[in-house]
Amino acid sequence: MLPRRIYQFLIIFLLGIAVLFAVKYLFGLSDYVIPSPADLRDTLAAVYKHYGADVASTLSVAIIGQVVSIFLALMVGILGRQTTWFGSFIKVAAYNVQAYPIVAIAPIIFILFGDGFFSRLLIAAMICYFPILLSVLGIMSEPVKEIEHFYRVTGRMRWQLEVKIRAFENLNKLTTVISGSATLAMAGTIVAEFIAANAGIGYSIRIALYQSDLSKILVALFLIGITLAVYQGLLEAAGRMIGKGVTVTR
Amino acid sequence: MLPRRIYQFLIIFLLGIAVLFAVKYLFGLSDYVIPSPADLRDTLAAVYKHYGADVASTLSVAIIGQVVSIFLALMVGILGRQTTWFGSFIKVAAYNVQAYPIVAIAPIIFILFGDGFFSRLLIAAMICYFPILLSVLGIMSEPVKEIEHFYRVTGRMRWQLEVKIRAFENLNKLTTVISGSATLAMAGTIVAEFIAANAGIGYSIRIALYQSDLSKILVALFLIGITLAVYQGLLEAAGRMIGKGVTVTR
Amino acid sequence: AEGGKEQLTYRLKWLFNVSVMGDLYAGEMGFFEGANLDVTVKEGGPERDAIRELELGYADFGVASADQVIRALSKGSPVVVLAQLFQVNPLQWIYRPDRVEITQVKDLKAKTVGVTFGGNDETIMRTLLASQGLSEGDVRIYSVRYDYTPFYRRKADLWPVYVNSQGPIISWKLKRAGERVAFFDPSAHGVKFVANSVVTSVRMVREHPDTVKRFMQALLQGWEAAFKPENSKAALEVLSKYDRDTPRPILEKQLAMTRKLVKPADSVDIGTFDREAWQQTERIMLEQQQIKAPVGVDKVLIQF
Amino acid sequence: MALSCNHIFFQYPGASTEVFQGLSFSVKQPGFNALFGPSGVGKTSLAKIIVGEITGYSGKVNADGMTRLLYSYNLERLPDWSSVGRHLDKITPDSKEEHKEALVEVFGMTDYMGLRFSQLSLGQQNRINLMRYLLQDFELLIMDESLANVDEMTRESIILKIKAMFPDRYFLYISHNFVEVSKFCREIVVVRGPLKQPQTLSLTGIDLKSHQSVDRDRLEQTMLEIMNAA
Amino acid sequence: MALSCNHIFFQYPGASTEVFQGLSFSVKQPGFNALFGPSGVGKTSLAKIIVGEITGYSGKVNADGMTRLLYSYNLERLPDWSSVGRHLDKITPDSKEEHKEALVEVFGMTDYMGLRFSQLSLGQQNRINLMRYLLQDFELLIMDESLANVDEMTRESIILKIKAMFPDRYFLYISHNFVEVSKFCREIVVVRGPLKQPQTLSLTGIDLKSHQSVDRDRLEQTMLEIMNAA
Ligand SMILES: Nc1ncnc2c1ncn2[C@@H]1O[C@H](COP(=O)(O)OP(=O)(O)OP(=O)(O)O)[C@@H](O)[C@H]1O
Ligand SMILES: Nc1ncnc2c1ncn2[C@@H]1O[C@H](COP(=O)(O)OP(=O)(O)OP(=O)(O)O)[C@@H](O)[C@H]1O
Ligand SMILES: [Mg+2]
Ligand SMILES: [Mg+2]
Repeated sequence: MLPRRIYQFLIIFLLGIAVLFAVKYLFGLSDYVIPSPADLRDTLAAVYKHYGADVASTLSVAIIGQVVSIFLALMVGILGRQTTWFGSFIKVAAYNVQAYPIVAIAPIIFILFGDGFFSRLLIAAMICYFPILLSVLGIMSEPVKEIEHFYRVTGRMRWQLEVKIRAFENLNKLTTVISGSATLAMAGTIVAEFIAANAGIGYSIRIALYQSDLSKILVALFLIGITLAVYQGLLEAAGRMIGKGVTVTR
Repeated sequence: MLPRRIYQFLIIFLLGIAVLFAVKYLFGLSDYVIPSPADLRDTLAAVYKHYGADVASTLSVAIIGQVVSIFLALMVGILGRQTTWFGSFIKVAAYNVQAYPIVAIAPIIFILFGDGFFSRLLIAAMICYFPILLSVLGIMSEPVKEIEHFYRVTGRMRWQLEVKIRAFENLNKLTTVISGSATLAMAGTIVAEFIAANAGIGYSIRIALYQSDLSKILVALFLIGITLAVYQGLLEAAGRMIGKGVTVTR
Repeated sequence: AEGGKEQLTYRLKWLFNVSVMGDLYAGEMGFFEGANLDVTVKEGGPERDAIRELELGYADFGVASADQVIRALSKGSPVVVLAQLFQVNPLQWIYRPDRVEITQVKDLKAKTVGVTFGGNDETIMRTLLASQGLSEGDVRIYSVRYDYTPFYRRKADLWPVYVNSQGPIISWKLKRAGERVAFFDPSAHGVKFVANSVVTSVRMVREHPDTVKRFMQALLQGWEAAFKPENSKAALEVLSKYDRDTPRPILEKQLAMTRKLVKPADSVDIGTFDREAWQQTERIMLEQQQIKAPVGVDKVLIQF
Repeated sequence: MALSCNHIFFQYPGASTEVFQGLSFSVKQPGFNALFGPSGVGKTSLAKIIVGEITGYSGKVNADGMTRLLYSYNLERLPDWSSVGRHLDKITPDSKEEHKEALVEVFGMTDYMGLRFSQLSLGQQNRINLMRYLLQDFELLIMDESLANVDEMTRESIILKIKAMFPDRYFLYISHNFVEVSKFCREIVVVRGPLKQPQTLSLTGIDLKSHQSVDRDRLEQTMLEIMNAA
Repeated sequence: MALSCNHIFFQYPGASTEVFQGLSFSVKQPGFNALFGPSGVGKTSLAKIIVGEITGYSGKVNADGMTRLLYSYNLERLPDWSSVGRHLDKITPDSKEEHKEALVEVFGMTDYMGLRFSQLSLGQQNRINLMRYLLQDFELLIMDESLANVDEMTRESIILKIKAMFPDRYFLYISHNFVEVSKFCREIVVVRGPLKQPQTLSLTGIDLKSHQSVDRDRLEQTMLEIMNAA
């Protein structure tokens, strides 16, 4: 499974690069617009260690960010699932926060929380939590009648139980979204690094952008992609295992 | 419903502003760090027309972007639902694209597609499609056995039917995600405008940031929020109507 | 072309603001038309690169900074520089003279200096420090982001700004709070890093020298006219049409400030190459290994 | 304590015909009573009206003195995160521990308590579901085809056990089995199509208890009555 | 054409006991045959093995000359996006149009064809589901409690109609109703717990056709045999 993901990613990446090179040679573009293969190779050799370390550091923040945002999404989703005033209030709040371009609220975040690790984590989590939230909201607001009936009529229904039932019945959907959100956590962390400009691959990308060095950017994209392919693969394997443990003979 | 959304948004926004002012007066921050109420009022009066028009133009692009990304997500979700090699290939591709910080691929997009409307739409759609995709993938990869059984054993199952069945059975979840994704389309469009520096409220935010004018940013956030509250409310009402039309007595 | 006018696209480096005053003026006041050209002036932006667009054919002329040009040359891009718009680089550092006093480079010692990693200001600051034998450890570098909060909140003593466009806005804000500001100008301390210049492709120069000539004449006439004191009202009119978000009094200040950078003296024609500064820019980039080998930027500076 | 419905009129929203047009019936004594009638006549709907799961009807439901009316049906499921045994433990009040053990045995579920719900056969699922309702406090329990997928022998023992264990509760047993209803139920409320008046007829069943044997003739007689009524 | 299972061994993955330990049986002639046995004995499992929905068993299933084996069960649903009538139209081959009309009538569903599946009563749902299977091409149809929630009278007419309409097809009728199975089925395969050997017994039912009347004594005799077998 893991190797498959990786070579699939390689195919995709190479396809992308091939398209770029095709454009380059078709239109006779200089190395400034699209780097030459030699350029790319040299850049890779020159920066892979340092970028690799950057990606690793970004990934580690992303993982924390993902955990935070899963937690956040579950909380908001659970509160927002009700059709009460408060539920819809929470939803309005959660949706609004998402609509704001992060660059616009970043200054406010920095004012409120300083420029430490927390702010960056928050930015990463804010980018990552929303898709999970949407799924959680969808799942949590739909009753599973045949299961819930008993608990409801016997006065046993608590919100925890309700949440548990609905989550459990939609476990596949949840694990799909959660493992998929790793991608978003990564993107979120990179954006945070890009904005806060301090460390990680987002920071390196920013520098490469300032120097309009497309080959560095391509190397960064490559490393991000491959790291994510591995991480994603691991997450999905874990998700499948949970799924199996739970529904071994369903 | 609509008015409720709006005043809930107002409450949230005012709460946010209140926190900012609290911080301002608590720490004695000067007007250039956090604008004074008078500042805000003046800025609002000065720019609301022009920003209002910007937001309207952004919204109109966002709506197109949302339609495109719903379409994209459905397509990828339907292709990626299978556990075949091709399905996982599509998924890997879709996930990878998402992981890349849009700022890093924007130069490539501009190289390949120029800087017209299409590039901006593409950027907006790329930001918006992923959460829908995750949900669609989750929904599409889970069989509805009691319904599908007949079609399968009688050799009647086509992928269109399979998609229809699963979508229909999860209509609530889908409409939640789709109406929620309006938010993301808006954010995506703003980011695209921000990067491509062309028009709309994203462009205005860019200028305000460049001028370090927090009060303008706050006004922009306000207008974005209220517009989105209305749009979102309309979408949800529509979603409910579809739901009702379809499951009137379910 | 049809109607006799040649269609051209001119890609700026940044958003419409005072830094492109002459470009806007030339367009608005009919200078291009006078030269029988139909020029679409396009805004620049953070992810835009005029040199790339020249190669891709999306633009015919553009504005790029000297470091972009040198980098492009080092990667074999067929780019030609037609005019140097800024005689003095507008990238300077703002500070509060009441808190820190910076009269010479050595005064930077132990100060917290805002630097955009990867940006021109980083290159300039490194050069400045090196020129006085200071090492990076002698100052505290603060990573610059999109916003000014760290400077506002005094977490940094110096913060990079574009002195002609952002300078007046920020000075005005701080002045309202009763604070004074000053600017630290690297060029006054011997570091002349060239900023915006007009570029086109080698092919354009070779195949349509006449077009290039007419375009440049019209453009530079526009720039000269925009900064004539008697035209300042008209210039402000044009500027406020494109830069709606800046209040008039600030536009006035920006215009005056920009004049000092593009036309430091009446004797200097706008667009003149400061060849020595270009060579220095190349040297700096070579020293800092931003380019691998000399590119001889001198050869592509073509005065029309 | 008694259960009665008076002049119930009901139509599903959007439906073209009424399900009930002035339906009335009453069950005056506790015991194992039946709600009988052809498929589609409205038994499930009536049950839901009685327990309040359907509103929007006109007429009156009287459940004097009864506060806990439960409705169980054969499509319910238990969550699959633990074995049915653990679920049962969880919802059994301490005071009913003995009840539980007795029920598990009579229901023939002893061997399956370690399995999850989805691992059970249909009839086993039906049984475990019914069992958990029996372990609640209730005055009235409606069993909507709760034993539909259980074999007849097991079903018989279950019914007899329920009757012995809860002599003072009201049951409404919904089933399509003529023999069973005639044999074990006390009052049999036969629901008929909305065009027939009255919409219900009440008959008396044999109400067989454990260790009693059936009077064949009476059984046939009763079955005939029901058949004629429906 | 004949259906037989030989020496089937099967255990659910993760389960502790085997469901089948060398189960064998055969049904040699087309007609309305039954699969009978107590709840949880393995009827559903066996049905799924026959049609190939369960794999991982050992032994051999022979369905010589039969290519279309269908399995239908009582929990199936029809999509709710159109009326059951339209669904039925859609899956009925032109050649079976008449069949369809006849079935709709006998199944007592004429008035309900305009409703959606979720608007039907349980028994109506069962009926519409079974109906669509009958309108397919098949050589063997397993009906797993397909009529469990339908009233006995309707059920009887349905069974008689099926027998009259499809005299040359194989049916395996899974039901818990002694009387019905004895009365209408031709061969009755009684499945017994895994500890009994052999695991199945084959009995002969009365195989009643329309307009025939039951021989009371033979019926009782058959029922007794079944009861003893199980
Ligand atoms: N949600 C609904 N919308 C419209 N009509 C409905 C709905 N539910 C049930 N009906 C109709 O109401 C009638 C009574 O249904 P109900 O389920 O109460 O029957 P029932 O007596 O329980 O039948 P069965 O024995 O088949 O379960 C049926 O004809 C059915 O078509
Ligand atoms: N997925 C499963 N995992 C483990 N055990 C199972 C599973 N499904 C069924 N069983 C067990 O296999 C046995 C046979 O089940 P099956 O559903 O075939 O019975 P059945 O004869 O159809 O019963 P019923 O008449 O109640 O429907 C049961 O004891 C059940 O507990
Ligand atoms: Mg019913
Ligand atoms: Mg079964």
